[in-house]
Amino acid sequence: MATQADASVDERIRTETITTRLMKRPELGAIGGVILVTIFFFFTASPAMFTLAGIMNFMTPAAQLGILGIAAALLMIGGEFDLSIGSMVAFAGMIFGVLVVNLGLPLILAIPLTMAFAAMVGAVNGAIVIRTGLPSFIVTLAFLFILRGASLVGLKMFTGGATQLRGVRDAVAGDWLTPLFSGHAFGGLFRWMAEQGWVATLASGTPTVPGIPVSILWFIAVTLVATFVLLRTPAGNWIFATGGDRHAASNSGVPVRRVKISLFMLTACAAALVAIITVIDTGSTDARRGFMKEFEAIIAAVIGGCLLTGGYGSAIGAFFGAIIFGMVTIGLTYTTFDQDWFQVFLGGMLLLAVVFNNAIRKRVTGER
Amino acid sequence: MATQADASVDERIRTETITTRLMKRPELGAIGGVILVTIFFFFTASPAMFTLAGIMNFMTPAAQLGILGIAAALLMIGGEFDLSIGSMVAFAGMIFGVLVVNLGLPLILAIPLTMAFAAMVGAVNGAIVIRTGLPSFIVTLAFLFILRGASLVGLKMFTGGATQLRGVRDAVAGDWLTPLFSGHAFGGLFRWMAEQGWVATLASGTPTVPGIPVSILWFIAVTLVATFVLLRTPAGNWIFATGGDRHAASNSGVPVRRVKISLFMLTACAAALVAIITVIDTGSTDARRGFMKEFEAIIAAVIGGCLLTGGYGSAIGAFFGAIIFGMVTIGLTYTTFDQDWFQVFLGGMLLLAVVFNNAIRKRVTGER
Amino acid sequence: QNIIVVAHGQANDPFWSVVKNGAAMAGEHTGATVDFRAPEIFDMVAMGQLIEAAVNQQPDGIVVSIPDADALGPSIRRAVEAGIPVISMNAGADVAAEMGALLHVGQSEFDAGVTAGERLAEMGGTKAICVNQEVGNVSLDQRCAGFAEGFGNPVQVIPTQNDPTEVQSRVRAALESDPEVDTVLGLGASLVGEPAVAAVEALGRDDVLIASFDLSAGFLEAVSDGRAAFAIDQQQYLQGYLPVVFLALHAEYGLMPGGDVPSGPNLVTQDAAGLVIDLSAQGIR
Amino acid sequence: MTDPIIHMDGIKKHFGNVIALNGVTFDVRPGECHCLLGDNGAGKSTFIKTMSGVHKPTEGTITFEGRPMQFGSPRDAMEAGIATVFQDLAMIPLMSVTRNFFMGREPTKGRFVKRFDLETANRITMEKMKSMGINLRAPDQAVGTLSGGERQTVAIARAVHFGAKVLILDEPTSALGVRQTSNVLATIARVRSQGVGVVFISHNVRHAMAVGDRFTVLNRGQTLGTADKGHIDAAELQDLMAGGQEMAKLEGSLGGTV
Amino acid sequence: MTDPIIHMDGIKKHFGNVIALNGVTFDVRPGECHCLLGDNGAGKSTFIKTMSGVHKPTEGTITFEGRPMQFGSPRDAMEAGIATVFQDLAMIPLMSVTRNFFMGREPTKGRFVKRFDLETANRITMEKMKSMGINLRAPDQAVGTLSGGERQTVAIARAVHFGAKVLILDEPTSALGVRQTSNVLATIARVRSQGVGVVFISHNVRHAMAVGDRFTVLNRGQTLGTADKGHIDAAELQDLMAGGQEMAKLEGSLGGTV
Ligand SMILES: Nc1ncnc2c1ncn2[C@@H]1O[C@H](COP(=O)(O)OP(=O)(O)OP(=O)(O)O)[C@@H](O)[C@H]1O
Ligand SMILES: Nc1ncnc2c1ncn2[C@@H]1O[C@H](COP(=O)(O)OP(=O)(O)OP(=O)(O)O)[C@@H](O)[C@H]1O
Ligand SMILES: [Mg+2]
Ligand SMILES: [Mg+2]
Repeated sequence: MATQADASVDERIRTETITTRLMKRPELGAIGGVILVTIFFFFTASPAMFTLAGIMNFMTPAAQLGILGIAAALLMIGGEFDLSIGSMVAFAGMIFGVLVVNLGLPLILAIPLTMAFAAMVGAVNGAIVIRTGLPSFIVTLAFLFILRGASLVGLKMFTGGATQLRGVRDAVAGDWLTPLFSGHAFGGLFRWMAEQGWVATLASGTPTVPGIPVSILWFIAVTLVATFVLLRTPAGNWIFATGGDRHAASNSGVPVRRVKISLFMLTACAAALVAIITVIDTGSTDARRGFMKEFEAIIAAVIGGCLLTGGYGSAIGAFFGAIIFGMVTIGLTYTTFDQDWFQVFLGGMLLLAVVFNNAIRKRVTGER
Repeated sequence: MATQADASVDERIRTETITTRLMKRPELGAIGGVILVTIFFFFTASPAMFTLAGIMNFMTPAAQLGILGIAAALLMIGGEFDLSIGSMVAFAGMIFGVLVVNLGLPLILAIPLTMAFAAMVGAVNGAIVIRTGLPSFIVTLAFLFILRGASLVGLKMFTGGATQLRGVRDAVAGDWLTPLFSGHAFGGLFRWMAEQGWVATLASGTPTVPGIPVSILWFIAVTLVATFVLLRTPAGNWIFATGGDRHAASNSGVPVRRVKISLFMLTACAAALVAIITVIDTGSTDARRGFMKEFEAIIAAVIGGCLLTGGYGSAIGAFFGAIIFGMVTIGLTYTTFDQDWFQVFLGGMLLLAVVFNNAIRKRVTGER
Repeated sequence: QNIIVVAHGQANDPFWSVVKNGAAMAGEHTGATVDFRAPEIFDMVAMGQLIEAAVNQQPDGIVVSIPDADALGPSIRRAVEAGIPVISMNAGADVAAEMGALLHVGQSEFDAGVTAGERLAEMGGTKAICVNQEVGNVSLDQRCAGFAEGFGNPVQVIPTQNDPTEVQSRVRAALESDPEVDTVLGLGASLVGEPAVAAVEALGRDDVLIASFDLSAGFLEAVSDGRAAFAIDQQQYLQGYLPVVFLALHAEYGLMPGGDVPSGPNLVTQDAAGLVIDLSAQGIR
Repeated sequence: MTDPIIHMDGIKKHFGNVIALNGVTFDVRPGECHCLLGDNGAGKSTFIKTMSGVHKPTEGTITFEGRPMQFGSPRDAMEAGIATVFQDLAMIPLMSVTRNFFMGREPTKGRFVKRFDLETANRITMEKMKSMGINLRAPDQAVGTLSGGERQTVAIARAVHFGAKVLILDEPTSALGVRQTSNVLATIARVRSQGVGVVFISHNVRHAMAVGDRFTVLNRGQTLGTADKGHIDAAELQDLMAGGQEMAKLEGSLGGTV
Repeated sequence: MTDPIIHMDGIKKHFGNVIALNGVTFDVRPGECHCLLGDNGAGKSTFIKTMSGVHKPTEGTITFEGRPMQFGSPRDAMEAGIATVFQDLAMIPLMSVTRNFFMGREPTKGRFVKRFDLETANRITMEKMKSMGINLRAPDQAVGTLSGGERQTVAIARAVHFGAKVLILDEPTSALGVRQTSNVLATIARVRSQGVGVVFISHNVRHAMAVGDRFTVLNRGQTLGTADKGHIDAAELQDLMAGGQEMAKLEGSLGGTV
């Protein structure tokens, strides 16, 4: 009487196309926004924006934001926030600067020490959140202030009164690790391409794009690793579970505390990485580095489809979220719009991009 | 065989003291923090802080923050965020300034018009959140930028290029509604008290405290109304339900959409109220008014015990949260700590206050 | 003695940290206790409240900056009413006297902007961008407005956030999208001036004039190398130092100079830059 | 035979590529208890959610008291007189029992300002819970700290209190103790005798047989048919509910009906 | 008689001013099914949560395999070999069936980098679900979109898969269809015969009688006593479970046992 089901062909499932399957993935939702923003600037911005040089130009800030955004995304998927990462950029920058300039340590020591400092602060954040059961929003907010203040005090102490510590570029100039954290990669390739005439050159004959800024490579690497961890490792499963419902996760045997503390340490280390890259790149650090970056990181993660309530999101989404944010902030300078309207456009474009993402995904998955 | 239960004396309940019962209320949790902060400043700050003038001095910013904080708390209890309230303070201030200065409207028209503008923007926020199903975080974030930008553009347009609009105080000077929104109440009483020598006077003979700033009265009024609505009306029940679980609430017949849109309109109006009070008080408005106030409002609500996930919190909690925040920010100027350490202290005090709240509540309720 | 300084710029702002250093040094020299207070963000409402808090403590003198006379007026008048001597600095030269301040130490932001504009126009600038890292902060807006007036040629304001990487990208974008732009004015040396120099270098253009308000060691180096035109120095150390000294002397001997003290503007050009680098790195210039 | 209060015809419901309902027809008459039975995942809950305004059907028509009807929201359905106990109970864990009980339909007092009459609400809640066999400690206990059965009882008591014309119960007895179960079954019998139409979903054949007047069986999103009381026995029904697939070897000790 | 695997003695548990357990003693032996019965709110779930490391007892001792034991977290309990189906199932709605199934104990592959072996996991999930009588559409469906019974089956299949020494089932059959119920009861019989100790909570006397070896009844946080199979009949047991209070007048048609 009942229709016996065959496992392979279930009459309770409609067939769906590959596009539909792909678009269902949270990772890919944010692509719609990138496309929309690209089209918008394609018609409104100066063509310089989409030359190789122009792309590198907006990708560099996007990459620095993105590294933070992906870490923030992992933490948000795990159900917590870290509002202290912006201040951590300043703090870790200060530590790093002092280590290489004042103490003259080589990078091979300075970088691990900086990371260790950051991880320790992250662990403290996490431990307080777990011990007290307070929302991480308020705990890390306290550290937002504390670390920002500590950077100022520290900088003044080590420079004898200024808020800027400089001389980093000279201090690391000869270090064999420097090329990993600053400058451009594949310089030879680009020079060769310039000689072939494939890449535009400056008047002096050097290519307009001397290579791919290493921060972009770090950005891509972080995205790939984070995606792999989230989707293909037990740790990823634990992160989703912890953020989805910490009691259910804990009852099922997920080591919720360990997951959360690790995530806090991870975001702090991501902030330290950004600090190291920017400090070496600019050659200096100051007390206002990373100001408001905590919010931009959360914005990137949310544009990329992370839920603020935890348990849902993706690293690739945050990747595209950071690119959207970077494109919009830098892109408007390429247009002829009155720059007073900058924030209005920024807000409008962000809204459009996420609404568009959302509309496409709903249409494709047939929700509602 | 089974012990038959008597409804009035249930053997499954331990007796508890009245203090325990009181401390369990989320409203009262934040009191612990207020006490701790008071004790701290009692020992470290100049005695001027706890004179009448000193108290009014830290209560005024607390009041302005608190009005926003309570609105933010209601919205958070209802499960949403509004990141645009800070910008809304600037925007509503600009609208209000233009109405009274450029158009010369009396307050009886200018205030309702400003409120109507704000409510409209709030409704748009709410409608977008509900229509698209996007998180309110990202939607109102777009409005954070849009309104901030619009204030800048508007101010430049109406002042012919400046980002500051002045002359509001003169424009509203004779208006009969002005005393409701600016200056001090009970001035006569305080003068009389000064004559009696109960209140300190300045060299010129006027009392150091000319009266209670009206913003404090508004703050108290808003707290009382919000508490009444939350705890004693059907609307309050709907707000808790909507924030607790919007599907469950909707399935039980709560008009979830209506609740959310009303809450967005309410927060926008609270921002407009703060804008009107501060614009009349300072006599001017500028494009950076209310900067970061959205976060401070959320901070006040969270210190006061609101959950970021919605469905839990109280208006009185946000009241105390705002007072804690106001006391700490202003209070540090009464101490002799170096300003460089300001943020470190601010963060530390916030953390201490909330940890203390929490510890007390746990101890009292015997949780865990 | 006890002197309180209330400023509108934060202690971690490179410009204001110099002011604060000046005030602290004056405190050391005169033996007065100096407290420096500032709101955490540019916020006139909060600043008014800080002045009130200062009045409540009945110090021997208050030093304030007055970026918005309407908003701060009542609080300053209250200080005067309470018999506390007030000196204004940095912003508010035009209104200081009518508020009851004894004198003003500083320089009008607008005038400094005009000076910079005139100088850059003289040096051959024809089209400029003014990079503002905090649009809506009235003193910064005035710098751009003054610059536009002094420059006389088209000026575009580029708003940015507090991030050197972003500033660099945006300056580069502005230069690329409009090749006619040949002048860049930054409103802060470390945050805008240095990245602007980097952006211009990355573009390989050597015809762009770069100038910046305030000093930073890195930017001064660029000036002395000829990669940047000049830095505009208000000698803000004086804005912190002098008022405190004046108030201390006033409290002790009743002394007070007879008029305002202009602390700037002072353009630091290639020949002078090398001399001030070290002072800048110590937070004195 | 009386006209049905609500008649659902050819209801289909798709979620993306999942077909949950594939043409289901069903009606409820006043004063009867119509049991909706079927295997896990057959689509029972999806179906009654369509009936109570939570889901909009992908296809199919709903007729309420003779007129075609489209419920825009659960609130519309409630106002039309349909009250539902959802399988997930639709409770807010952080809110008190009373507040959950009256959520969306709070009693008010006061002439000018309509206040939530908490005293009345508390009283009614305690009473109704007691009549279902649960002695609450206090009406302001958070629902999240109630035991599973206590929570289910709140949902049932609430629906019974507000169910004016149709009362829908989705596995109401699943977490209940024996005493509470017999109370619920007795309650169903009582409201039915007052002319309310009851839709009762259960996996327990004995409970269904005890109170049901008609039995409709769903299988894999489709109706297997409707039988009247007396025209079908427990064993047959159980066979239908299992979707015709063979059962594990334990039946003997369970005496035929699980 | 074999020694008990786990022995709980005089367990008390207070939540603030609420007394949920007031001295409960209980043990489980290998290869037996010990039924824990009682009225709604009696404290059954609280008790088994204490046993599986979720709650720390306010008072009382736990002895595991002869040694005193304090489980710091559910993970500790799982590692000791205790697997639990909680009444609220402990599932993450947004995650897929497979990910929920293996949550906390993921199978890995790869030599250097331990990857989550999703293929194996998917295969096992589909198999185990099928053996419980549920044909899943796909292993990557989100648990939140499963029907109530499907979801419960995932939780049971998971616990059975990982239950090495003790398997605790808190009302596992409440949302299950007839076919799935008999599968679960058969599964209990099977694992019991493999020497696993089973704790089975149910409100259904018939299910308890079908698989139980011993029966402990809780009432208002206290033990009413333990009886062996054969020393008690269904009607007596039912009476004890109701806490001795009288039942509504519908029993006749239900034939004595609900
Ligand atoms: N939102 C949804 N998205 C995708 N599939 C869904 C959704 N809701 C339900 N389903 C699927 O539809 C089918 C029917 O579910 P439904 O909850 O109606 O079953 P049920 O008959 O109530 O079963 P049970 O007796 O277990 O409660 C299930 O197979 C379920 O997986
Ligand atoms: N966290 C808590 N806070 C306060 N009271 C609680 C808490 N958890 C449980 N209780 C109370 O303890 C009692 C026992 O609950 P428990 O969930 O153990 O009952 P149960 O025997 O499992 O009932 P059911 O058969 O309905 O599932 C209940 O009356 C409940 O209200
Ligand atoms: Mg169901
Ligand atoms: Mg239970």
